[in-house]
Amino acid sequence: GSPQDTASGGGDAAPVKVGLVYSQSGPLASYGKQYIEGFKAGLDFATEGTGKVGDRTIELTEADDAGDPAKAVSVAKDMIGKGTKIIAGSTSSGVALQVAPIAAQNKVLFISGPAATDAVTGANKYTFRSGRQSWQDVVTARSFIGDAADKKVVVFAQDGAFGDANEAAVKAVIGGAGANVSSVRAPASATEFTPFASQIKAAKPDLLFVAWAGTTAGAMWQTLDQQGVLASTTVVTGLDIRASWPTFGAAGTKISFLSHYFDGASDTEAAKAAKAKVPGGTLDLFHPDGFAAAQMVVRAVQEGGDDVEKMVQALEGWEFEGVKGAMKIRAEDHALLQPMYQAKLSGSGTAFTATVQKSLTGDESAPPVAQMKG
Amino acid sequence: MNTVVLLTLTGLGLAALYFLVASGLSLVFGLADVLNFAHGLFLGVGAYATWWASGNLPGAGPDGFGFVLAVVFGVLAGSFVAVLVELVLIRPLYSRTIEQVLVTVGLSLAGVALLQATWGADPRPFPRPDWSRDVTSVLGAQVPNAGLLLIVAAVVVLGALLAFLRWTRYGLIIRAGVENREMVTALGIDVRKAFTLVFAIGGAAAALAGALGGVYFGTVSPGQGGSLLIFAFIVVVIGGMGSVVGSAYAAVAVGLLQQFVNYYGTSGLGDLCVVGLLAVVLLLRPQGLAGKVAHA
Amino acid sequence: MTNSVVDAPPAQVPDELTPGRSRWHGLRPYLPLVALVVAAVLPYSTLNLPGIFEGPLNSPGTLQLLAICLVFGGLAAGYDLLFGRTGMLSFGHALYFAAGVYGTDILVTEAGLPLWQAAVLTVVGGTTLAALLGAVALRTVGIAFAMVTLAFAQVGAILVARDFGGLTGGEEGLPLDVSGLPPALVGVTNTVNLYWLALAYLAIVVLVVHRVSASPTGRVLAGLRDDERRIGVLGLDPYRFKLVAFTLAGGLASAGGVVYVLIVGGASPHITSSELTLSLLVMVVLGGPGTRWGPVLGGVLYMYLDHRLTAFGSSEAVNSLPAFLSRPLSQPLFVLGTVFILAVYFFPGGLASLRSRLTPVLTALRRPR
Amino acid sequence: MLATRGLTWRIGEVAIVDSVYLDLAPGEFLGVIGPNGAGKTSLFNLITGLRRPTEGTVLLDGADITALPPHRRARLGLGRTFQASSVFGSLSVRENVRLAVQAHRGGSMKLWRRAAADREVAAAADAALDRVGLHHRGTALAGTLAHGEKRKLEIALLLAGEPRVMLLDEPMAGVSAEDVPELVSVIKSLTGDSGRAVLMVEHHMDVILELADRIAVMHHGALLACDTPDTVMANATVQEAYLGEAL
Amino acid sequence: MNASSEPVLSVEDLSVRIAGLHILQGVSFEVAPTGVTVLLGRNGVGKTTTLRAIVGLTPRGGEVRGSVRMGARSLLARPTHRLVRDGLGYVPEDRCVFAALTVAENLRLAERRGVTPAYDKVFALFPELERRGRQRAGSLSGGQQQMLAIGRVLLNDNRLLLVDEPTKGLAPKVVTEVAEVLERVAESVPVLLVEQNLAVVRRLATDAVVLSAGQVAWTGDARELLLETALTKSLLGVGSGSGEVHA
Ligand SMILES: Nc1ncnc2c1ncn2[C@@H]1O[C@H](COP(=O)(O)OP(=O)(O)OP(=O)(O)O)[C@@H](O)[C@H]1O
Ligand SMILES: Nc1ncnc2c1ncn2[C@@H]1O[C@H](COP(=O)(O)OP(=O)(O)OP(=O)(O)O)[C@@H](O)[C@H]1O
Ligand SMILES: [Mg+2]
Ligand SMILES: [Mg+2]
Repeated sequence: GSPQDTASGGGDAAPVKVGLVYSQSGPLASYGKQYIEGFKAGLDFATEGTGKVGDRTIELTEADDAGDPAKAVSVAKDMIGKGTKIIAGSTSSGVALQVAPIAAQNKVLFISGPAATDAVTGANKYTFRSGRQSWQDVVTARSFIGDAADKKVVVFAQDGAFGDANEAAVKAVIGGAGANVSSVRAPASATEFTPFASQIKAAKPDLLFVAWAGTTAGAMWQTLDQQGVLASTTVVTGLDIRASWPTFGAAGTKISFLSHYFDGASDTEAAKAAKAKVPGGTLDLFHPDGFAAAQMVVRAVQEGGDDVEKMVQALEGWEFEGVKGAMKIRAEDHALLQPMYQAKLSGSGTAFTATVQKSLTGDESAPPVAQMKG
Repeated sequence: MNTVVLLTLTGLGLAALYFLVASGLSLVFGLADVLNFAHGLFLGVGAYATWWASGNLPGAGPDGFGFVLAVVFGVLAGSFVAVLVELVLIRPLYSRTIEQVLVTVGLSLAGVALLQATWGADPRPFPRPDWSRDVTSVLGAQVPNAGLLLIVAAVVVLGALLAFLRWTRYGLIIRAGVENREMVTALGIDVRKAFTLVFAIGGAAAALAGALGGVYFGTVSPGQGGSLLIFAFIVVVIGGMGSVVGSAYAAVAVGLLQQFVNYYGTSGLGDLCVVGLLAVVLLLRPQGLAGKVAHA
Repeated sequence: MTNSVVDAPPAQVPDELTPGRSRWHGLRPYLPLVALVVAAVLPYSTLNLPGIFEGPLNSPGTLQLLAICLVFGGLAAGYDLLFGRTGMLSFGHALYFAAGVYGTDILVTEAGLPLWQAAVLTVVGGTTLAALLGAVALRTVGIAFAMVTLAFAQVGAILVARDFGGLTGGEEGLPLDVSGLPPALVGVTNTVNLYWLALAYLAIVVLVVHRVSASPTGRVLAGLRDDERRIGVLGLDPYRFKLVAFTLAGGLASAGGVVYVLIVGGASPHITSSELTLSLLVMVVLGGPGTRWGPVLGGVLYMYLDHRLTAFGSSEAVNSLPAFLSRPLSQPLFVLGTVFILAVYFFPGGLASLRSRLTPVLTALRRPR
Repeated sequence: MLATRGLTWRIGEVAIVDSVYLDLAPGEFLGVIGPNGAGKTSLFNLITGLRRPTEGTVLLDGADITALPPHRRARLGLGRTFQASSVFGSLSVRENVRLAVQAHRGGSMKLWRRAAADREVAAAADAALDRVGLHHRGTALAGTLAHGEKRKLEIALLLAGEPRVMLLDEPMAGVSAEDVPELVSVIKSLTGDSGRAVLMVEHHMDVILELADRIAVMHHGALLACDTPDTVMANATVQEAYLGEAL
Repeated sequence: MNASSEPVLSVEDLSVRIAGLHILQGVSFEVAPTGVTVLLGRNGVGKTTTLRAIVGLTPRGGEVRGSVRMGARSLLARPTHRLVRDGLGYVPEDRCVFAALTVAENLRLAERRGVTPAYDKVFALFPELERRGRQRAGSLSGGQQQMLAIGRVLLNDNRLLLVDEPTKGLAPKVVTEVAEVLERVAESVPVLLVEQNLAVVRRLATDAVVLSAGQVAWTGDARELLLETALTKSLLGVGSGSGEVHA
């Protein structure tokens, strides 16, 4: 006999299996939580509360990857082995990058979640994304300096792929527009930022683009503020989840934020629905990703049934109204074009509010078309 | 010029943080021979207890006396957990090095996960006095007050530890015990009590590092202790196990090296240099800079 | 008087060097073979073990999990060559494993080499690295040795995190480019081949470790564990033998890395962390250092727990508990850490000692008849 | 054959071994006595290379071996036993001796051959075990041996290396009175043949007197005397050193 | 011999194994409630091991069997610091003063809560210690260190003192001083003394226990033993010269 059998999808009325692999524990657990809340709200919205597409129930299987790609790959293989044709999730970029090839090898649909790495875009035919990517952040950042020609731009980023990607994007986007881009890099494990703040200050940039994620962000901002960097130049960075706002401290009001999303950034039908559905009633950074993922899943099932190729076709070029507004899945590389925002923080202590300064449409913030790899 | 001053002072701030973590680690290793991988947990407990106290403990708060009270509470909590760990987990395993390593590794995993289960993985803003966010101008350099606070605290702790070792009876017992544990018992002294005490002190110093580290970073998160621990270990080994003064020297060396190399060299080189320093010191002097003597 | 010397692990008698005396004496040499055959035909079974595995034994998810467990069983057995059989406490063994993982990944993905070339180059490279670093680290002993190895491993971790030239992918890791791989190793339906690969790796490591332990050199290693001074006085250079053990263990670990990267389909910086290296120690001690099957069992069990606890944490059983219980229990690391601590107190000799500890119980149970 | 020239080992200010000059002729049996802590074991450690002297040299057959590591010295024919039995506790008695034989035969690193298959090594090991009368204990774990048996095993380990110079550190320590004669005869049988030289530390005076051609007396690290047993025993300083100072 | 009264300490069938060596093989003796009982025997016979076993300081891995009782109380298996607090004073063989600590600190370490330390008594015996209070103990001469080691123990009341070779390595003048001190100490507290210096033994000892090959070879009145040259010679291994011991 065969050493291994793969269960196949059942008949018409059989439930549709959807596997959700994301961080329930580990360092990104709170991103994961927003993602799943958003997903459930989105599913509710897209199925009009029935949880069914036609007469087929969407059967969710959730699994925790604890941020470890090895674990994510294991559960993804397990799900695929059990006949799951749609996998969504991936809170961290590492997980997204390693699950994407699995999807391609096994011809199942993979809808990556909050993972921001550009490398997921165009990873392969079966991989889509429901969130934004680093490039869109950087394009939004460019909108802060108007005419970039002969401006001096410094990127401050942590070592590693996240920093590399941001640096490369800034060089291409803002440098491409005529600015003079240089970079200051620091180890992600750094606890003392004075040397880097001094280097930045010495460079006297017109615009400082900061790409920093992790638990040391608070210390980093404080140091930049104390060394007078925030006062001397325009500083742009991504606005993280709401819980992190107080960690900016006094620096918060001096930074120009580019934002993927925050509560109140949009007022679409989807946003209202999501707000009504998520626990606590306040939307946050990654709720739209989960919401969009659910919308894409429902679309894929509606149009494709059990046929993954059809699902892919149905999604490519699809335009829909998400939490953030008009979204479009670019057919060439599966980038998700979506509105992006400029924001300001105001307030102090633990009570901060964010307000939109400007929004960019999906086309305005579109990343360049990536070569589809597989 | 003012870059050098700035780097020196902030490097010393970093050194102060390392020293606070390392001193307890070093004493515990010197006297009780315990390689304590759970030391980072004490730091986490101190930080979270301080954070908790300033929001919930009557009288405590982010400012003035309330802040002092919160820190005191944090330090006591760290110390209490350390004592508990010593009494319940370590004591039955004295002189079984490998088992101790396992237990403390297990404890560090479980403890950090527990903090995370209780307060979440995300960094939380740390309550702190406003002046700690400001800078002081020293010779033209804008030196963060939190760093200065760390330096002051480390100097106070160093002084207090030395005074404790030098002038108090238990300090005497610890110094004697590092030299010859057996003879201390032969004088009718229960040396295990000194072990417990050393854990209490180590826990308190680590908790203080946690609380002041919280001020310095502005946030508190469950993994904070772990990432400092590896450098603290390096400091302990370079300084010589059991030597408080050795730890102080080593902490300064490591802090300054990291800071200057990070500025003048490329990023990440500072960490590599520190590890290189460790390897060189160990190959040349396996017992560390100061050997194994509790200096007074 | 308070010598900071590392204890040799609890002296376990290496099976290879002592004559067996049990009833099964005649059968014993064949038991490993039987175990191997059973493990090899396992994927043909559709047995369902609810609660233990998500699906039947032959489902891809289960085989994937088992494959990872087997690799770590082999890794632990290789580490035991250092710790349990030679008495060297290295805190940096994960480095050679990581070298295997990243080496293969980079050579295949970035340099585009065929798998077999990449694998050979990686194992040779990992072994050389172990030989070089071992030659330096072995100039120290005891805790100092542990710390130097830890420091080297830390350098590895920093280099991976820094992502020089975009080679390692930093914190995002580096997915393996499968386009050049043999098709039999790609795709969920081929998970069974990865399982067999992992099994083969484990079998090879166990074979190597046992052959080496039973060889003249193994005799010297066992002697080193008991009394290094004595070995020197007998006319053998302890340094040379320790270096051979260190290099061999490093080579086995990097081979494990090659297999692991194929199974997981990529490299991620988790595997360079000092936690992994400490976990190796835990696996070996959990299983029983210096015993034939202890480290393998320890490695398999550890990895099984590590992977399954995430499912346990989010299971209904845990979620229905009151919050003060369910919150910590849903943290896999909390459970894992607690298991270590309990294991130290309740299985002082590791799993391998369970048999001898159970014997009195079993005889007591049998007696009433 | 073996000689030390001004051998000194200091820790800080204290000289543990203090300028020792010794000469050992082929076939000679030299007893070393002295109070606990006199530095006897330390002297052995310096001669066998486990410690590096602060000053002085060790000569074997006239060649300076001071800089050689222990295993090189052992290959030149220097063998020793340890004061606290140092056998390989987790190996069987037979494996212990085979290891010693194997060490003596040297050869390259053999990783894949089965150790047990080497018949020559096995035969030589059995011969050594026979010689000390431990043959019947071959399969026992060395760690479980009685102290007297361990002492014999130590000697078997030594024998297996066919040393030309043997250093015995308190071979009778911990051996009960009844077993002493047997062990003495074993040691005697080793030295009868072959022009092998022996240096033996021992606290049992009767044993020393029975075996030794000459006796060296150590005190506070220094060699007080080194002469024939009769002369040494009559020496007043030695009496003092050994029994304590007179007032 | 104070046969009428109860012994302050009785040792029965004490066996000690260390690192596989069977060092004590069933030692039994008693310590009289007054005077000085000396424990004699050749070097390395196990005297120190006996004392350490009594105070519970057998090294790790060592194994102790038998019984040791002080009055009705069994001492084995009780932690050392408890025994010491119950009045068992121990002065170890190599003095073991804490070299990095000052003399005053060494003394302070021996103080106990709730007990007034008898500094005047100690300083009366050893005025030197008062004068050198701030000197580091490591820099004291051997004799001064010995004074410190004894003085440290005398700060508290003791029911029995165990003193191991207090005159070892000391100059003759200092030996006399130490002997005098011990003589005065013994007036108030019984002492179990290990001593190799027969002159000191002669001066102090009331009872004697002789060890040989890990067992008790002789017990009885000390004077009786010392008068019998032949007996001393056979028991202690080396003849005590012509029987002339200067006192
Ligand atoms: N590594 C060391 N560090 C410090 N002191 C040492 C060391 N090795 C030996 N000593 C000291 O050197 C002295 C001599 O020790 P050694 O073991 O050579 O004596 P010995 O004559 O063999 O005594 P015994 O008869 O008890 O075996 C002792 O005082 C001992 O404490
Ligand atoms: N820790 C140990 N390891 C190995 N052997 C030991 C140890 N302690 C003592 N011995 C041995 O036990 C024997 C008895 O030693 P002990 O020190 O009790 O003798 P002693 O009678 O006090 O001798 P001395 O009069 O020379 O001080 C000696 O042969 C000694 O070498
Ligand atoms: Mg000796
Ligand atoms: Mg003695």
